[in-house]
Amino acid sequence: MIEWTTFLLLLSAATPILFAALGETIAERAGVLNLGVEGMMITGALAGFAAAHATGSPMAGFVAGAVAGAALSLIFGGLTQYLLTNQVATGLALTMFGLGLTAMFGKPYEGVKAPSMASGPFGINWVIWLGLILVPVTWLVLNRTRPGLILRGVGENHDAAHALGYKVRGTRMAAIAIGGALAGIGGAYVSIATVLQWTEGMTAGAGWIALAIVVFAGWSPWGVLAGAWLFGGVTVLQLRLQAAGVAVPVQLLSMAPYLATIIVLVIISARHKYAGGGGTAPGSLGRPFHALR
Amino acid sequence: MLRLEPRTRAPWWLGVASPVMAVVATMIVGGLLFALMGFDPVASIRTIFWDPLFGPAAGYSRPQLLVKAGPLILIAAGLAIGFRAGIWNIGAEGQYIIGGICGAAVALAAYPAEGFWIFPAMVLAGAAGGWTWGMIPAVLRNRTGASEILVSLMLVYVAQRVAAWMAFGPMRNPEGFGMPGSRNLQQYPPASNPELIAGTGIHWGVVAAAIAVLATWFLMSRHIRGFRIRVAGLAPRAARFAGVRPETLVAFCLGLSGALAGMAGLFEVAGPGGQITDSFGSGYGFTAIIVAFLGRLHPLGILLAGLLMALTYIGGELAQLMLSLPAATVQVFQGMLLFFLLAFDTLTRYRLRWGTAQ
Amino acid sequence: MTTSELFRADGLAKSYPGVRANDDVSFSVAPGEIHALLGENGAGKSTLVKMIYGLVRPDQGRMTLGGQPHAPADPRAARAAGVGMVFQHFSLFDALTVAENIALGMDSPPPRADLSRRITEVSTAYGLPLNPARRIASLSAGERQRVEIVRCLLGNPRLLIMDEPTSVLTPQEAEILFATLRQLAAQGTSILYISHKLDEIRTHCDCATILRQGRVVGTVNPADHSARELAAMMVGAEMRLVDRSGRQAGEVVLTVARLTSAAGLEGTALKDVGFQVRAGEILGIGGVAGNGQEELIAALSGETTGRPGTVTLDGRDLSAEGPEARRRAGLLAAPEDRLGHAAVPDMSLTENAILTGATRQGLQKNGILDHRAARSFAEKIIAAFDVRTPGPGTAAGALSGGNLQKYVIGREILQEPRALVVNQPTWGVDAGAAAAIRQALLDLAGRGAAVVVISQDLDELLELSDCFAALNNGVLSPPVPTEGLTLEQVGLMLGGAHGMEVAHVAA
Amino acid sequence: QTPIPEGEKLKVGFIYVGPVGDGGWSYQHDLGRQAIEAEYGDRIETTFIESVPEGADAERALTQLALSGCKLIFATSFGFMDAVINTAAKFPDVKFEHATGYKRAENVATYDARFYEGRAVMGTIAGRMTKSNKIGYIGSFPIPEVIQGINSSFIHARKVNPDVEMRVVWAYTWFDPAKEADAASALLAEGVDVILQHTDSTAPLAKLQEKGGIGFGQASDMAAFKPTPRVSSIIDNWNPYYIRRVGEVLDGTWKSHGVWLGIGDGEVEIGEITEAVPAEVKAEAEALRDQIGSGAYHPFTGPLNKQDGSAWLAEGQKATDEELSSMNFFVEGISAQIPS
Ligand SMILES: Nc1ncnc2c1ncn2[C@@H]1O[C@H](COP(=O)(O)OP(=O)(O)OP(=O)(O)O)[C@@H](O)[C@H]1O
Ligand SMILES: Nc1ncnc2c1ncn2[C@@H]1O[C@H](COP(=O)(O)OP(=O)(O)OP(=O)(O)O)[C@@H](O)[C@H]1O
Ligand SMILES: [Mg+2]
Ligand SMILES: [Mg+2]
Repeated sequence: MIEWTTFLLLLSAATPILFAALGETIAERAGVLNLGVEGMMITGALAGFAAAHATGSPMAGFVAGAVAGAALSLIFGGLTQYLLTNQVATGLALTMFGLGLTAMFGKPYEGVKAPSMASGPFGINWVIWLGLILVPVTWLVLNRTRPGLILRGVGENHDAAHALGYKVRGTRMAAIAIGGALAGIGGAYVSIATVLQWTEGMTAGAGWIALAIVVFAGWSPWGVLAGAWLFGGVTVLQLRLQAAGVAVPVQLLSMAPYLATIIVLVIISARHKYAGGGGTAPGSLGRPFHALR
Repeated sequence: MLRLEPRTRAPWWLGVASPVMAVVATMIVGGLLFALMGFDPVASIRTIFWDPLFGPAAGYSRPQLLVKAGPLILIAAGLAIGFRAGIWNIGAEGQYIIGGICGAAVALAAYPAEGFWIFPAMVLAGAAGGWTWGMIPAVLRNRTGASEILVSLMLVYVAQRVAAWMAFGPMRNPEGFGMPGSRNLQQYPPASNPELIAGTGIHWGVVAAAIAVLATWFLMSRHIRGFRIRVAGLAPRAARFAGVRPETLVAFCLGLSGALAGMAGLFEVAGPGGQITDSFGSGYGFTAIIVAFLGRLHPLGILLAGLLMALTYIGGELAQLMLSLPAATVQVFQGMLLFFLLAFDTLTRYRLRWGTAQ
Repeated sequence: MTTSELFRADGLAKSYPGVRANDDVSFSVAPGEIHALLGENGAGKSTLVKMIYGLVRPDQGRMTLGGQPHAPADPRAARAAGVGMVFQHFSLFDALTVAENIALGMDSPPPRADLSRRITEVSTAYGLPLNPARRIASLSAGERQRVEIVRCLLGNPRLLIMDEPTSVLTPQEAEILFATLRQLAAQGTSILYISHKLDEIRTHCDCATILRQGRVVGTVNPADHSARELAAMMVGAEMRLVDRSGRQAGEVVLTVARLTSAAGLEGTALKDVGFQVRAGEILGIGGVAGNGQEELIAALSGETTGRPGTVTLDGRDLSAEGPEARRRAGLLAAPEDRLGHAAVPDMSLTENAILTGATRQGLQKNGILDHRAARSFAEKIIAAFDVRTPGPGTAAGALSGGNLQKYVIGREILQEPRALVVNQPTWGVDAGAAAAIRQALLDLAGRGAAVVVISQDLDELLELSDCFAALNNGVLSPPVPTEGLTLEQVGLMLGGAHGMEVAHVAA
Repeated sequence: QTPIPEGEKLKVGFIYVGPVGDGGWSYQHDLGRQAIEAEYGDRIETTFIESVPEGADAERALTQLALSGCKLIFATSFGFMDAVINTAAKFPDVKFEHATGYKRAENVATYDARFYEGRAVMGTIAGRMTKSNKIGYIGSFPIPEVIQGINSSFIHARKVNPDVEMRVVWAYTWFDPAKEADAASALLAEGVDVILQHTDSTAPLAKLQEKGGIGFGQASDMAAFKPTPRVSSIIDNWNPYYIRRVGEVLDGTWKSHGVWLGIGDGEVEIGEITEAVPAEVKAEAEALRDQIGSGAYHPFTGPLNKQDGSAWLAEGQKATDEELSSMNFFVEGISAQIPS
């Protein structure tokens, strides 16, 4: 029984990261390194909360979160794809911008309650279900459909994709927007489903964790699921141990999720390294694309 | 249609003009935003950009610019070297915290001894602490290929928890009624980092920042090592061909930027900050990343960018105080500034052209 | 409309900032014809075919294909009109499989299983067998070439464009390719063929259009002219002959023994490689790309270090030393990839002079750079090797490939090495520049240096080297004197046709 | 000390450690700021700087406030302590009020609230209301104030329900809704049905609303969650103290002091006990509140043992303020550990 409730907690803790990391996986597979996940998540959190509050419908909230995340990501897209700015710096700026913007426009929503959400099958919220379904769907789309193939091609070698007549920038903008939308949903999950309120900075670093998870997932949706569960699991476990009264060094345990992330990252990187080749990072990841006509 | 066309060579003045244009554009868009929120845009911009320098209380805020900019510049100067080489240390915040803790540890261990050696030993300990924290991602990247971006970032969270642990545990002030936080080092003269010239805000951290700017400028533009670092960033294989071992370079860059961040943390804890608390850090390490990019990864640019960033902080506080502008606006402002700078930077690398081809 | 014409270009022109890449280019290609495009580096060949393939839009002029106006907006449109293209630089996706790469080259590929079956069918039918499930990263250069060709063939093109396809193939592989092309031509496909290898054009092409500085200077039947005549038309002047005289082999300078190294990215591990080069001697090492060339030059330049005794220069063991120490000792190298390996594209020529010249040329003292000395060294290279550039402040990436290659080779040669190792010294370089580079290598050997030339161009190796060894799958054959070797013998030393089948000429 | 003449404005500054919208600690202090504005109208003017990190920035923010003409400055977080002392030395004619600190000067007063008094009332309700006999406590940091609160609520829960057990989760934050929500979920999963919190967001209440169980408002009333899960609350009401101290500056009677005010002074308020609580429990809780308020009862009255079983307070003995302000142990019966 305890195990099932713990599992439910884990599912819930993993969901925001899962969405954000799936989105980032799609963007990175298209060759775009967007470090602005945290900024897009927090924007999704606010927009989602505001819409859910205004309409009374959590569903509307998630849609709004997705739209807001995508909108913010397009700033990043415009700068990096059309003005060819450095992706690392632009992503960092996006995070800072998103955090500031939401703190500014979130004032009226402080102290407001979220509408309640119906729970879905097995007492599991339907957004969690959506996240779980999205894992095989993302895998299928990336690996078994033509748009997915083009997206991977663009991420792998943008010059070749361009030479074959594919729209590198267009594909990337789409991937960036999808990444933004999923990060936005992840953020909205925090405000609408986990915390049930809006407060500034409430995503509290989940976006960074999502970025880490993409790498240690080896850019695979299934790996992302495992990573999100691992991270969610460690987070939940340390609280559960405390709550169960087990004498645990709390300080050490509160570091555990981050240390676990590092350890898994190291193990996975080492495996890629010794398997030969530089891991499975998309070949054009983070590189600017510029074609003259 | 507007097109971008690569330049083989940028005119020198563009390097100066692009940050200026970015600041101006930020002022304009920021002003619009303030107007939208119901604040007087002109007064807001003036309070943020002008008053700290020339306003009624400028006598106080001008030296404070140095105090605030010092750690930013010191950290950014180190980060920029790595960024030039394509080594992304995103975890300076953690290195800063650990540097502060290690430096403070020396002081607290020595307490209440007197001795001229205490402060220099603290500086060394701070640098060593930051270096160690920076070497963790370096070693992991060299040994296993783990991304230094993510490892250094995760270590920030770990460092924050170490700081909390220190503040509540081993370093807790025994005379502090059980409240968190170490002894205040400002009140322990052999360990304190005082204002060197009264009223100027200059403390050893500011001096160190100035030295760091000069030293990194020399390294990057006059020294073979800096040359190789640049090669590594532009063409990693060419760097290997020139004799750079990537492992050494990773260790050098992460170690150096870690040590500088650690020193910044030490100067802060021994000076303006005074003590290790559970919230020691307050984001200098992250802001320094922006400073590094704002300064276009050039030491002199970083000097100016650090001062500009300090200006927005202090001006932002003034704007809160005088105009009740919310604190978050400063963050939006800084994000916008960086966006604009990155965008205008494009002009130094590309030429804007109309039409499809001439 | 005449039936003797599949494709026609009329007054095509295309300008880039500062360059007129194509100017009033007109020519036509008949159905079933193998039509060569000839020209120096930068003559405008690639630009011309990119216009036909829809990658670049002409500023002026018209094209027709099969009598219809041909103005493709993008490569898809060109493919739909029946144009296929194999690029000068590989345009493959390393992490994807052969089937995925081919699917990306088609506009409406069949389902996966069907596609795999068709790849297997078509590739065997043309004697270019491929396993659709393999990842590109695991393929050799020859196999990658096959993927590009099969990708085009599956689109059933009427006009097939090939931009320098044979520079990475063994003679046998090139033979098979031509057999395939003949087979296609017999079925009515026209082929537009770009190559710097004049002999191959003379024997296989029906017609050749020669470009010089973006303009057509003539259309000839290549079989009627000697390679020297063709080269003279391209350059607009007589070619120099390479002079091999005046060299005397001296004492052993460079010794490599039991050299073993791990495989680099996409490469092959070296297995027990050994050879000796004497002063004044040139050792040619042939082999198809990906058989350990990258690893060999890395092991010699010091990018990878080895067990003691593996690399010795003048009796001094350099095995454990890095590139800088080896340069100091006199062992220099010039890797194949000039953009990003031998030179930094975003740095000026002066800075690129510092890249390898810092120690030997005294461009630094105690680590402090002497920019003035670097500049004069760069100017010296530019003058001595006739590098066409506005000056040493120009970014290396702004030079054409041939000019940058001259600069890179010149930079190493002017440092007067005891031993020099070069990989692909004239890859993609036009005949004039290639001759100059070869002569400089010969002259260096004449001054008493030991020279190792790694190349895939067998004519070049036979022309330059005193001894020849083949590198195949990481194993180096024992060096044999070049005197009296034939191309066929060399090809067999290189492993023959690498498992390709001789094309079944269509029944 | 001279009164501020009529017609001359007193400028009062505040610095907050969090955003004023945190709905908890800084928010309550800002309500205090608004209360003095309402009370004194034109005679005063207020200004504030929010989200000031503790450390060097605090000293600068305080100095900026002093330079901008503030003659009375409220520094509303413990971590501002040394910054306040330093700034006060530079501005002898400016009066500083520092919340929860222990360093004072001629022009620096300190003030704090006896939150543990309110916790005693919450503990009573919790002990009566729990069905699983497990109550949970979300602690922020292991500092005396929080430890007092845990002990006080546990003592009073045990008093009315000897079978009660206390589960403690340390969140290591004053305000992080996501983390607080996770902590609440972890406690609920452990079978807890009443949660007390010493963190400032409403996230635990929102979790209780979703999953069942009751909780209490903290710092502010958190009335949005009435009548359940929020069945009562413990409110930091700084208004009376702020109004008094501003008045003293205005009439020239301000003096430095260190005060620790509780229910009796109106500084710790018990929010409405809702109908979700049975009437007799409500009456019992209110009686306790009134007894504490009148000084008739002290929440830490012996006999009490420390967690390790050693004696602490003998029968009838009351804990001294010194003991309380450096409290670093749990009382007997709590099985959780104080992390070190
Ligand atoms: N995208 C471009 N932008 C600017 N100039 C270009 C571009 N592409 C080609 N050029 C210039 O156009 C001219 C023709 O180049 P092109 O690539 O067509 O030559 P080529 O005949 O294919 O040479 P090679 O034999 O080396 O392949 C060159 O001078 C080159 O510098
Ligand atoms: N995408 C591009 N943008 C700008 N300039 C380009 C581009 N591509 C090529 N060039 C210019 O074209 C010239 C080199 O063209 P190109 O690569 O065709 O040379 P090349 O002699 O054919 O060498 P290679 O055979 O190695 O390709 C240089 O002047 C370079 O600046
Ligand atoms: Mg070319
Ligand atoms: Mg070409």
